[in-house]
Amino acid sequence: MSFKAYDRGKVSVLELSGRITLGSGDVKMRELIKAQIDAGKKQIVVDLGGVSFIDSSGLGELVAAYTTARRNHVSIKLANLTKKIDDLMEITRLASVFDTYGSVDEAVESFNG
Amino acid sequence: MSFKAYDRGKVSVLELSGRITLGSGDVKMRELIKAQIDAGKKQIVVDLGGVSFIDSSGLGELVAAYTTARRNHVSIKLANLTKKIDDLMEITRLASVFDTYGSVDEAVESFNG
Amino acid sequence: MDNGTAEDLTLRLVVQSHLRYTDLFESLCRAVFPEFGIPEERTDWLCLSIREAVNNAVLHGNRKDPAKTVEFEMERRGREVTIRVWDEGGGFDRSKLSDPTSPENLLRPSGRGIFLIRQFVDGVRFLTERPGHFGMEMRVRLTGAGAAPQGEE
Amino acid sequence: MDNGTAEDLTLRLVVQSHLRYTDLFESLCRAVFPEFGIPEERTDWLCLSIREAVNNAVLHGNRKDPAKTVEFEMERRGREVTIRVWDEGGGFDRSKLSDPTSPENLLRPSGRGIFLIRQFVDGVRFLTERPGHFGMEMRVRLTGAGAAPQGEE
Ligand SMILES: Nc1ncnc2c1ncn2[C@@H]1O[C@H](COP(=O)(O)OP(=O)(O)O)[C@@H](O)[C@H]1O
Ligand SMILES: Nc1ncnc2c1ncn2[C@@H]1O[C@H](COP(=O)(O)OP(=O)(O)O)[C@@H](O)[C@H]1O
Repeated sequence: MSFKAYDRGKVSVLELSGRITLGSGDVKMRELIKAQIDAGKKQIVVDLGGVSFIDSSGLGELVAAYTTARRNHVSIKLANLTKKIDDLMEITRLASVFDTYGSVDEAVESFNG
Repeated sequence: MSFKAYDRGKVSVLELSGRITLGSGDVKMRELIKAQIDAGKKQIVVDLGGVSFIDSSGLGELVAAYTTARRNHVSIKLANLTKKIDDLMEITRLASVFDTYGSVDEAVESFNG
Repeated sequence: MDNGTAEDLTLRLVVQSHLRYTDLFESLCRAVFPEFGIPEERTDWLCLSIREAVNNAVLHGNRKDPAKTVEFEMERRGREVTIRVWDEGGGFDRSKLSDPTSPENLLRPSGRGIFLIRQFVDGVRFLTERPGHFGMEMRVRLTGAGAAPQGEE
Repeated sequence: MDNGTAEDLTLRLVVQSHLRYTDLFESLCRAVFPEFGIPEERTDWLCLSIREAVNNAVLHGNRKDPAKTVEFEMERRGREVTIRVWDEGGGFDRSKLSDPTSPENLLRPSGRGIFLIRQFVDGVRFLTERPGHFGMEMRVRLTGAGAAPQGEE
């Protein structure tokens, strides 16, 4: 997994790519999100457009990041889910937990609106 | 294995590509060469530039084509051997049987010269 | 030849208990799935299922003890592919498996592996009859065009 | 992947006797060779060797009888990879193997398979101790990157 982090106004965007699987990307993703929270960010968009594969650990770390964020009054939104990852979110009903958007722009705007 | 056959003056060129292995390309190659011989061609260049892989059956069919050709007073030359196929010709000492050329042009010229 | 014939095929891979081999299982499956008749549209999901099963074998079954092994078997018999992942642990109580989609579990960071596997294969069984081993069996029914291997002789 | 750690690995594939599976053996090998520590520059040559061994097992060993099987085993133990191809035939008399590079054989269309295998692996043995089976064993020594011997004995 590789990543790029940048700000869009007050919103932090974390752009992830590659595979997010047990032992390779899952913990790193959680740490990246945690670092944003620790830095005082309150609005985070995780751009999953470049993520080609995610397993149950990757989903689990996403959930863990979500609950950590919520405890810290930080809001996380997901953007750019591929068809496969979108299917996984539906199957696991995590679609009901996360706000997801078709693009980073839409996710960022949802915070501003 | 796929092929293209064309004439360069009196010389028939058989351009082979893909893999020439047992059951897939080896017999076809021999038949293609045989068809040229049956058509009365006396000078044949086999262009191996696009051949990525050849096994002992492929080499064997090349030898069989060579002996058939010789019996029919037809001359076969090879052109464009990749490094790997050139290595195989050396290892099996078939390099001493076949005239090989770096390009189709050189092979064709060798007939004309 | 025999393009419609569902021939027997058996594949087995044994590795020591390390998560680093999970990628190997996936590459292996991607390489051989076409010959086993697995249709392309199921490949990613079955790879995910196999990763989950192998990770469970390494983590829960063998508790990462590298002296223990993970065995992977894939068999094609007729129109069915059976995949088994064996570890050297004591198995677990199936009745304790909880539904990760129920509201009280939705925010738990784990417990989605076997649930996902069940979504993507046509049958799951846990195998306890082999002494010293625990196995998870996943069955895949081959239907339609994917059932016929492609190739020529 | 850390190929410096010489972990045990065992891979086995059993198929019925058809030449159509030769490609499967090659794909399988290409998928797993990196994890077995096989250096890239040896991959094509070892794939060729394995194709030759498998073709011999199907053609000469099992005489294409699809009721018989070809078994492929690849093991890594320490710094050595051992590949075995088993068929259900009676084997053959090694003393009858002739040198395909000698002038009297140079124009023979066959007889180059085992010769080529010997060029590309670090050791060949024929296995006759298993009842009902004949095996060809190919040993590959894993050496430092770039130090792999090639094309000579
Ligand atoms: N091979 C196994 N050996 C022992 N226990 C297992 C095995 N596979 C699964 N389990 C048990 O089943 C539980 C649920 O597994 P799973 O659905 O994959 O989720 P997770 O691995 O995230 O906990 C595990 O936490 C473990 O207790
Ligand atoms: N697995 C096998 N079982 C029986 N005989 C074999 C086997 N492998 C090779 N042979 C014998 O050894 C001979 C030489 O094999 P090889 O060098 O591969 O050349 P080719 O297959 O072209 O004849 C074969 O013709 C066959 O008689």
